[in-house]
Amino acid sequence: MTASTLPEAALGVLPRADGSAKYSHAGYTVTASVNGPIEAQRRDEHPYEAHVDVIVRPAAGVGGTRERHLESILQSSLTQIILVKNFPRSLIQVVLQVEDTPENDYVNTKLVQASLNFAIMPALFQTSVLALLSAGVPMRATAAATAVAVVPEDGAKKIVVDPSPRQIEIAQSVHVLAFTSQEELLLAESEGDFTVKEWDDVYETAQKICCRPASTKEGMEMVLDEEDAGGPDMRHFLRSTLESKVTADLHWK
Amino acid sequence: MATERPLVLPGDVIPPSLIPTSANPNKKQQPLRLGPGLRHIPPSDIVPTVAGQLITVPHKNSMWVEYNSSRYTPTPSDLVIATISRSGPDFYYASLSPYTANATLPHLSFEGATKKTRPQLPPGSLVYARVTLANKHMDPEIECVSSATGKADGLGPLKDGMVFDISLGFARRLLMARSKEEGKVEVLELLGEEGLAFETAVGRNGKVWVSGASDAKGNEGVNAKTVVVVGRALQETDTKRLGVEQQRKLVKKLVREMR
Amino acid sequence: MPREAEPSLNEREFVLKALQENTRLDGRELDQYRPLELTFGDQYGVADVTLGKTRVLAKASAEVTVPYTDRPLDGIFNIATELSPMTSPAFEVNRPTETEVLISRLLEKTVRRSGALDTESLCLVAGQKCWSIRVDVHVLSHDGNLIDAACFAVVAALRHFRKPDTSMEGGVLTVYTPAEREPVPLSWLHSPFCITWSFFGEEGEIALLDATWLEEQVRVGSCTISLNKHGEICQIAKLGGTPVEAVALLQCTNVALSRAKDFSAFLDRKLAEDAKRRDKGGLLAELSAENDR
Amino acid sequence: MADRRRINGPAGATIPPVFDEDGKQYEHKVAKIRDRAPTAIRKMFLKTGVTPSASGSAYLEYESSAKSGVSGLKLSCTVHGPRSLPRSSPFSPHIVLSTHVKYAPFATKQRRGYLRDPSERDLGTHLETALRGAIIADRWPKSGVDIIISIIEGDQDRETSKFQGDETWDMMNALSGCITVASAALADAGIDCVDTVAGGVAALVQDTSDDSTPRIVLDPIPSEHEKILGACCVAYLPIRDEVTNLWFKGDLPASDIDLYTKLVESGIQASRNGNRVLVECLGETVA
Amino acid sequence: MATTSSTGAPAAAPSLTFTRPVFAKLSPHPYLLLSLSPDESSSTRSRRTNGRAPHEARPIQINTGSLSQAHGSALVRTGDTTVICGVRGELLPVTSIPQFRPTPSYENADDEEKARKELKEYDLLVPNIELATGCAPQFLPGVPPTTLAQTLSTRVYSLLHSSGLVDGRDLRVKYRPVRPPQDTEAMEEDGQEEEEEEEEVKAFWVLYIDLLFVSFDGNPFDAAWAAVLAALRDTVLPAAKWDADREMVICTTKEKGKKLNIRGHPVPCSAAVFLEKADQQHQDKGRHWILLDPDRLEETLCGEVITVVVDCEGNETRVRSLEKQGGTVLGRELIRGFVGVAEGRWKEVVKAMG
Repeated sequence: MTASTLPEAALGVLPRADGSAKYSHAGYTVTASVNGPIEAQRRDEHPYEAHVDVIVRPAAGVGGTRERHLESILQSSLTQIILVKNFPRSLIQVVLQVEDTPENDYVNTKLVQASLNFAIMPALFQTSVLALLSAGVPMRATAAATAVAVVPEDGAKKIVVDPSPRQIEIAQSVHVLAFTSQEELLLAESEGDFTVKEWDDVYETAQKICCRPASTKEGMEMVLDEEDAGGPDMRHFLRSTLESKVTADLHWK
Repeated sequence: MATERPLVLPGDVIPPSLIPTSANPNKKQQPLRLGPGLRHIPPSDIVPTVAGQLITVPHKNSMWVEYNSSRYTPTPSDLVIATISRSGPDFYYASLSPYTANATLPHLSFEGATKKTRPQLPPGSLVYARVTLANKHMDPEIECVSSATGKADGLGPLKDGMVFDISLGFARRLLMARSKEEGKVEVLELLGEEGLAFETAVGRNGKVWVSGASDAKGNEGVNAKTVVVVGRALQETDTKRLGVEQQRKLVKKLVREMR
Repeated sequence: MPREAEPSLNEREFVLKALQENTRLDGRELDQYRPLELTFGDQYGVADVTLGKTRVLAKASAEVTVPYTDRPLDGIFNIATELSPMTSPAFEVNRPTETEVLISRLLEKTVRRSGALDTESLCLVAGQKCWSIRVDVHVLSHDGNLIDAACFAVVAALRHFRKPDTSMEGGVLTVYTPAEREPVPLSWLHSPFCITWSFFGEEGEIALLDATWLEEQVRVGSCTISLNKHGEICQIAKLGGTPVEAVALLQCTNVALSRAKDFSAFLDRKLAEDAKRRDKGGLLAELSAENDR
Repeated sequence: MADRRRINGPAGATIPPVFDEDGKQYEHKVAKIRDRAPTAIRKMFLKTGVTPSASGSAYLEYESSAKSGVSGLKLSCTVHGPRSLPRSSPFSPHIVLSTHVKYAPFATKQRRGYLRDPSERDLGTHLETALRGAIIADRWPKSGVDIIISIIEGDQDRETSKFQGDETWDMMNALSGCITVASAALADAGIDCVDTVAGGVAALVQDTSDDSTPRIVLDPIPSEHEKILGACCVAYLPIRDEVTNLWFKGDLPASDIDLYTKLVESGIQASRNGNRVLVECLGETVA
Repeated sequence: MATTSSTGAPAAAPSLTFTRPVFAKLSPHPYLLLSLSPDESSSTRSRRTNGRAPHEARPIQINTGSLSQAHGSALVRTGDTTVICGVRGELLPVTSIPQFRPTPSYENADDEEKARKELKEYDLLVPNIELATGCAPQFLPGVPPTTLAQTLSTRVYSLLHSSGLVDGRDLRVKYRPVRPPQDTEAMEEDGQEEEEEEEEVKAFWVLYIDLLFVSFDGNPFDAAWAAVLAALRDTVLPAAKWDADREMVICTTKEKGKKLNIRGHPVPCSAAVFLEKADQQHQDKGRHWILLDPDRLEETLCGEVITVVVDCEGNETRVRSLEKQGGTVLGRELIRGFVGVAEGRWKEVVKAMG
């Protein structure tokens, strides 16, 4: 299937969870539920702050070591933006259910795979942030992530945003970066073979996507024009998604 | 309108222009009061912690973020509907929201309660109570009698009837002094006008208790249907985010179905 | 994990009282289902089913593997039901609850043992290679009647699913990637559905369909009937609870049949719509694949 | 079903390499004959404090004999505790020992899984009895101590034990090593013992080289002998002259009645040697 | 919420009366903070509680080949972190690979690339890390692998594949069907030379890479990977050939085994960020220290961690992996700088590897 170029999201899709979000972009579809602050089990009860519990569930097959790794990465990142100190001894639980992943038509998918799939990180990351916002969990800032690949193209090297599985296969290096809305680098994961210079360029691209300065209406159209060039504008996307949610919630105001 | 109540996301920078500086100098400077959804970072930053609309009331010199959520965090003097989960030597342990620590309710904090006369509440009973103590380091405490007056003021065990879950935002609207004007909720009035006899109690923890009017004959039959209609009216108004006009339509429809 | 919240006495009493007046909290008739919705994913074999506030996602997948030694001529077919904390914080990962065990057992009986999927057609090289078909059931939101929803999702996912095409030349098996050959559907024999009745009252005299979570917490017994549109019954499960009149149960079965017919008609329609949608989509995918090369 | 908490590798079973020499092996087995005197035991290297964060720890290594392919036993032991027992567990007037012996996956010829197999559990139980007799248990009521041993390299030959079949002989050597190293670790942890317990192995072997008359040897290496008739592993407290654990296996010719006692005595002798090394090592650390 | 000042200064006062270990146990954060920020008056330089300077790593020792049962092995010791790695090859006949394809769908890719895909597709590399050896009080046996153990295994696995350390062609066991009887000689070759078109792959070596921590004092990944790298470089697989008659792979000790050719020297370098304020929720973070090669205590006190894997063999430093998470201190500049630190570490480790 062809991957959508623009991210789509819906909030509050799970009526019985405190907060929830469904997010799909670049062929990935993820649904997240957030419950909390709720009572923590004794074993992960922390006297001074809330324990953030992240669970990643693959669409097919049972989760394995790879999911545990993704979870630990997300957990350490989300703990940074959630105001955990506000809810001592409690638990904030984020469950991420992968629904759809882009298929690589050139390989038959194996069910159990230990190898890390970087490209899915942004989807997981965005979905959890959206779900947290929809649950109204107090946060220090919002954040957004993106995946970038350096792909060799007739001699030269090309930076590709939201690479397809096929592109990742031939890429020299794959990178995932996440920034807070205060433009701090929150997460950086890279693998492959690259130089500091290349990483710099990647950084630039990612930063442009994650924290483009809040743009006015006409500015926004301009953004849309250069979509293919710079990739989507995550910050604006986040804001507009929340805008609709909040105005709907407060329709009576 | 957006200019008055701008959308804020966690960590956004609030332009100083929006931060009220005490309106009239002749009245002595009162401190800036921050409501929910905001935090103060020394020295002078005020930062939103949730996504919502930033409300500022210059003459009260206060500001907060208006938002809707579904997980209740207890705050003193909130009215809540609690479910008794068990009884200890001196306390009842009551749940305010699922999966959270129980609140404690002293056996004697009921109107005119003594060791002998105190109400015996089996697990699963409902009480209408007020939050007396709530801070993040301790489990909340609630009471069913005003410690000041010693009167119940409508607090206490809730007999019969049914509880319906609603969003915290909607509960707040229902509890507003002028819920019709400020909160834009008319359902209850409308249902009353339709001649339905019922009583309600709204808990800030996203619960509303509805019971058929306890008329002398206690004609149960009528009540059950009535209660269901009231409950559905409330829930649909909440979830479908109905405006006053739609509420009117809804009520008409439901009442028709009922009769 | 925090325990599941029990409904208050008031709720228990009221639900019952209302039912005695043929009134349900959401105003439904006793034998009326909540609105059933079904959407297919971009990939083959992903079915998203909602039943009121209950939501279940089923995903089918295929893998070439080695057949069980005792069944060299059969493929492998599994249904995995694992309730995550997403369903409710009361569920813990890797800690099967009674609900979970119950669902997986009923799905097993209904879909697998009733031979809905022709497992012999999954055999590739006798005793050496076969397809292993797996359906993962994910409960996203739990507001009662998980079984009926889950069963419908599983059947929908399997009928929508396509597995890679294969060929045998000179004892050499080739599994083609989607780029090489269009995947092929499973050989499907019949579509069973679960219809679950819940019973209330001292003698369980009140029976209703598609109970909500609250109703399930209050009911005195339940009975799940699995059958296809031809009225062939795969299994009936009434696991304890208050005894129910045999005659009443017969009545339940009759109603169940008409529901099963509705379900199967609904599913057929949805599959047809999706097929139409894909006809173009498939072509596009092909083209884009060309570009990638 | 595959362990979802580990990386499992290919679905199809993998086969350990098969060598074309196998099978012919038996003939020139006699070539690698025991070059030590029957009463001599291999050199041992013992060191305490290899795991600083543990309450006590020790590392034991047997000198690998001249022949290539024969590896010396390598053991690492950590002791955690004494610490208070979890609330759930019942009251105990004395210290509760929990011993845990695990072969590393690469320790033996056949790759070991990560889950403990029966033989490893046996070793654990033997070790526990051996130590229980040495520890002054009632000095630590309501408390427990964990003794964990990783067998980094088993005392085993690449080719053999397919022929002798039985792995018990190797296990006996492993056990005696476990006892000695654990004893050192306990001392390092400062857990009071009545005496330093050490393990020793003696076996009754039969070799064509010495006109196949059965003879008793200390600290045997199975691969150096054609036939092992019987063997025993003793845990022995030299000062008190007590045996805390005795493990005997095999069948002895009925002809000689006190052969059994001889065997056990030589086992004790082996353990004395082990003990000498132990005390030496501890002496160094104390000094 | 504890204000930042109250966590820092007052707790420092009683430190004079406590012994160091007691102080460390009671309030580790102030303990480390105090030692890192000596008062200006004294001339003492900023030191960690383990006596190291912030950018000082522990010396690393590497011994290889000490295990005789494994085909390759290494023991790595950095400070009080000790890990043993054993590599063992087992054979996987293609017949027992269900999804095996003689001519995979990616013919266009060159043979090397093909081999690389085989490694992944057929799971020929199987690394696992065992922490539950009592190597530290929190790692007792009898429990399933902790999240840490699983994460480490995954990281090793990913780096093994992404760095292309192992040449997949080394793991193939090939066989050339014999047509005329006279070139039986060809059978003897273990299929390393070029005329591969007639040859067919009959089996693969699967490398089980098992890591066992003997002692744990922080920074497990650097030690673990160093062990993997050293062990693989030490690995010699027995000479193996396909026996057509017995339909199986036969190894021999007569011919000398095949040494794996390991590509490059990717070496990881990890650090943790220690914040002056225990409460990280404020924007202004106050001072921070980047602690290279953190020990157990430091790891418990630091949220943000970074690992950079570099290979400086070529004229230009190549970064093979970069992982940074759990904080917002390390921005673009600091990370750039840290790559420089990693280069320094690379020299030390490669030297130790000899």
